[in-house]
Amino acid sequence: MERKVITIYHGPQHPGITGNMSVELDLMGETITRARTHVGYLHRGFEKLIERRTIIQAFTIVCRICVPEPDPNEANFALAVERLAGIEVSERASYIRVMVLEMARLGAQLLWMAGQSGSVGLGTVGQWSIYDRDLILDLFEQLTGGRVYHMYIYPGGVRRELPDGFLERLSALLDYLQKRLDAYDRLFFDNASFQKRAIGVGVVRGEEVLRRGFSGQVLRGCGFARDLRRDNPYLLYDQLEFDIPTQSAGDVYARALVRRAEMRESIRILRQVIAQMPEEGAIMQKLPKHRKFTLPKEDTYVAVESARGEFGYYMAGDGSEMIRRMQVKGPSLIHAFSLLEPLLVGEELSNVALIMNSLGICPPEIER
Amino acid sequence: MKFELKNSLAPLSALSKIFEHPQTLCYPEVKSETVSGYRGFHINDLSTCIGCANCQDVCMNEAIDMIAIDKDKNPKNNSGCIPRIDYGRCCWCSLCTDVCPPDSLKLESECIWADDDANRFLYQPKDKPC
Amino acid sequence: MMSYLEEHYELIHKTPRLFALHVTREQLLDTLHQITTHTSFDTLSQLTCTDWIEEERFELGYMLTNALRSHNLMLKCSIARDKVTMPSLALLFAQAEVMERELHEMFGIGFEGNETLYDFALEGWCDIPPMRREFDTLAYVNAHYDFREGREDNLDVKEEIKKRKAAAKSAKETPSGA
Amino acid sequence: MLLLDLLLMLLIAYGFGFLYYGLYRNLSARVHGRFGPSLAQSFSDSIKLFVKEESTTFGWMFYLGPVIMASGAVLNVLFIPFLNQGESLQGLSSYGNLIVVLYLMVLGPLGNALGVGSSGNPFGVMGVTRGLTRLLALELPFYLAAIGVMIDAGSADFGIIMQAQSTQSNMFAHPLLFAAAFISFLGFMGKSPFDVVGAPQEVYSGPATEFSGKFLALLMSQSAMFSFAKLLLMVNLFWGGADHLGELVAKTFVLFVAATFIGSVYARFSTVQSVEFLIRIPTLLGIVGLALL
Repeated sequence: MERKVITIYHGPQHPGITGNMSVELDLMGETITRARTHVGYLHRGFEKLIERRTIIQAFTIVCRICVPEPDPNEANFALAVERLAGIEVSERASYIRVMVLEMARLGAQLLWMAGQSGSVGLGTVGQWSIYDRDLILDLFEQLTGGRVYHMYIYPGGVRRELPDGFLERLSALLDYLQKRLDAYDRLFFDNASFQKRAIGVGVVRGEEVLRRGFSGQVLRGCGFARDLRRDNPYLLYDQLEFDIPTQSAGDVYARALVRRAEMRESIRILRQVIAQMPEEGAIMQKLPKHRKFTLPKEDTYVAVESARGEFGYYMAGDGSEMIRRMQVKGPSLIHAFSLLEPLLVGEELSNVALIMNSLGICPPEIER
Repeated sequence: MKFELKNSLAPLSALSKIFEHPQTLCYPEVKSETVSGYRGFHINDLSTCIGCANCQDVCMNEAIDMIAIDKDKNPKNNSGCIPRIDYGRCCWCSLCTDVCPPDSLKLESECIWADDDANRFLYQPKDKPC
Repeated sequence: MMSYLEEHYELIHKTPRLFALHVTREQLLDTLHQITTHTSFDTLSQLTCTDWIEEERFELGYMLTNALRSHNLMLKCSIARDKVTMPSLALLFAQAEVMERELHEMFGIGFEGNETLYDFALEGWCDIPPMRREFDTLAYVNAHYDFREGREDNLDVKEEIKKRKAAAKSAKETPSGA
Repeated sequence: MLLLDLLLMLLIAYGFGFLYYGLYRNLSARVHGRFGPSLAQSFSDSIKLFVKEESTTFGWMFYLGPVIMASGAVLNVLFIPFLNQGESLQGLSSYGNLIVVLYLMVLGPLGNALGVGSSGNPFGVMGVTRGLTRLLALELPFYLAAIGVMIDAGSADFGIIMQAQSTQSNMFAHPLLFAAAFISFLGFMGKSPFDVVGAPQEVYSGPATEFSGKFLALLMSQSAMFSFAKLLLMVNLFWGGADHLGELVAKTFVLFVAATFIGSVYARFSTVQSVEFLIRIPTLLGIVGLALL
């Protein structure tokens, strides 16, 4: 019997897609026989724009590369410029950066939780976690003056001093979130209906995954404890204690469990940062010739671990005030193309959003 | 695969939320507290603005125009110009306030402006001492 | 793992965990093959391209990572800007396919053996590849978009200061003359 | 007189249907930690849509879908008596019985399939297919429970079924049958974990994707009235019906709140999983319940 194959576009206007991208699906019934990812609905040409801006002007763009978690971009940009220019950052500024990065990671995980639960129609979790993320954004607002785009981690340090009583408020928020995480366990992670949907779906497995350049929860969900904070430490992560949670099943549920444990680790890191942060110290190393700051003709590569995987920046200076080339590599580029496309084949239409969310695919960083 | 009864019933504990007061704000009636240092609209203290156009130079979005003012409030304003910002282009990075030599240009907490004509979004910063 | 690289190649130590290596276009596949078999640098994590227009060359960077994700090695390969084809790595690394596709679109570099070099982010783009240095973003924007109306009263501050100084001067001169 | 009675029944079903829909939005908002919209919102949505124009057209067959669905819902409301005694609000129940109602419950989805199919929207068709697949699995446990109730009362007539429960309601007399019917009822109400038909993350709004204006309003109204009919059916079959309107409201409300709350804390099953689940657990409960009669 000949069965008819229909082609549909899952996105860019679809509640089940993670941002402005689309997956072209060939369906036989509800089973996917072929998937192709399309991007380009959000291309803003940041890499090109950066080439004709001075370094401090370029700094304000990079946070827009990833909406759910902008700070790894700022950190990457600052780290790359500092490495090229040979600038040392004070210990206090480094601690503040770690704090900002971990707060952003926690916020990004809560946002992921909203997306992941939404993809299985469990809207309650999303409503809760977006509220809890908002509490983190409130703190960001006090610290940086902005809720989503912080533009805070600056080459040479951070832009503003901590407001009065900030660490106490952060500490109180961590206590609150710790309690909330138990509620999320009951409603979401341990929920039998979510387990039924997530276990055994979107399985990534085998030694091969290391060679294919995957990162983040995809690796940790199939048993490889890879985390750049530990493997290739930046800032002060080598002085902080934290575990790298792993799971072995490699499916959507394993990745969810990894993220659940990572939220607790983030809280643990933040508590250490609060305890260890030096009270005095400069937060900013002034850039020489601030507005006409130049980079030598050299290149470098820096990478940080974002909430979804490895974020790498290649940066080349050419002796002028502009950056010759800055190329961004987010985890999504590989995940959305060379992982998602084969992974979707044979799955049901109802699992597309589920898998896509669990891989942490975020189009803005594919088409910077 | 084993699904425990506990995992099937535990989600019902979430229903205790209905006995709590909702967390959201009823927006127009109740507003969230404004934060000092929020990157909202611009204010410019004309008594100290020197019209140096540093803000215009640093703005990567070319959002700032320097326009002439009728009467000089500040004798140190050499050019007789003050900044005006195109809010269709501004990204509120606050670099302009960072590079302002007399610190006259600032951002305030106010941040709401609705209009039906996009061409009206040329913002003259309020003259407020900071 | 480092000893093999030190022995066989001229390794540039950029930082304790980042190395670079210059290869020619012809050596690339062979070198990659040697490195992936003899060392633990067996993952391609990024494919970069820098346009050195004044030197008439593109510099491609093949960023390799080891399985432990602790060290990075960059293979740098310069190619002429006009002779723009490279061998594809799609058979060696599955993820290279999409990276090459992006560079093909943004720089116009051809990759022999990659079957997927169709549109990536742009659609129906007929202009020169946009990430090349000779593509002028500002000119493109000015040709395609308008500035918002009502911004014509923008003044050049330096001119204004000059004018004011001249006015002040003449104002000074006038009373002294009178 | 009968005509006035029928009109009143429809008005009550329409009013309470939308009132419950508004309450649903409020109650689930409370579970979310939000305030939720005012109760008038769902009424004004419906009225607003009725005065709007459609933005798409796919021929008359397409419009027939909501009409058939609406007539199915209206007939359902009319054939189920609202009260277990008296003359008023009995509707056409003397002309039909439980079997007619069970038959009419399937009419809507089938009609909808005809209409949506002609739109050619793959998501609409997928939604309909999902709906029909799930319907097969939903009917099995519900019919088992209904058969049990009929056997117990010795009749398919609503009046007799309700009268038989005057000492002890069927919910306590036959808890297994009630459980089977209740789980299936959750599915009929389109609540999680069985809300596969209009799952937005998968098939947009499913069958409703292409509808707009008056026909969307018709779909909304019929779904509100149909929900009320299903609540009525459950109350009549297992809770002994209601003596007066106040009791009716109380009983349907309790049932409705239970469905809402359960729907807001479980994740959606995939189509296959929901069919599998429905065929396994509630059907098994129904069979055991029947055997125990």
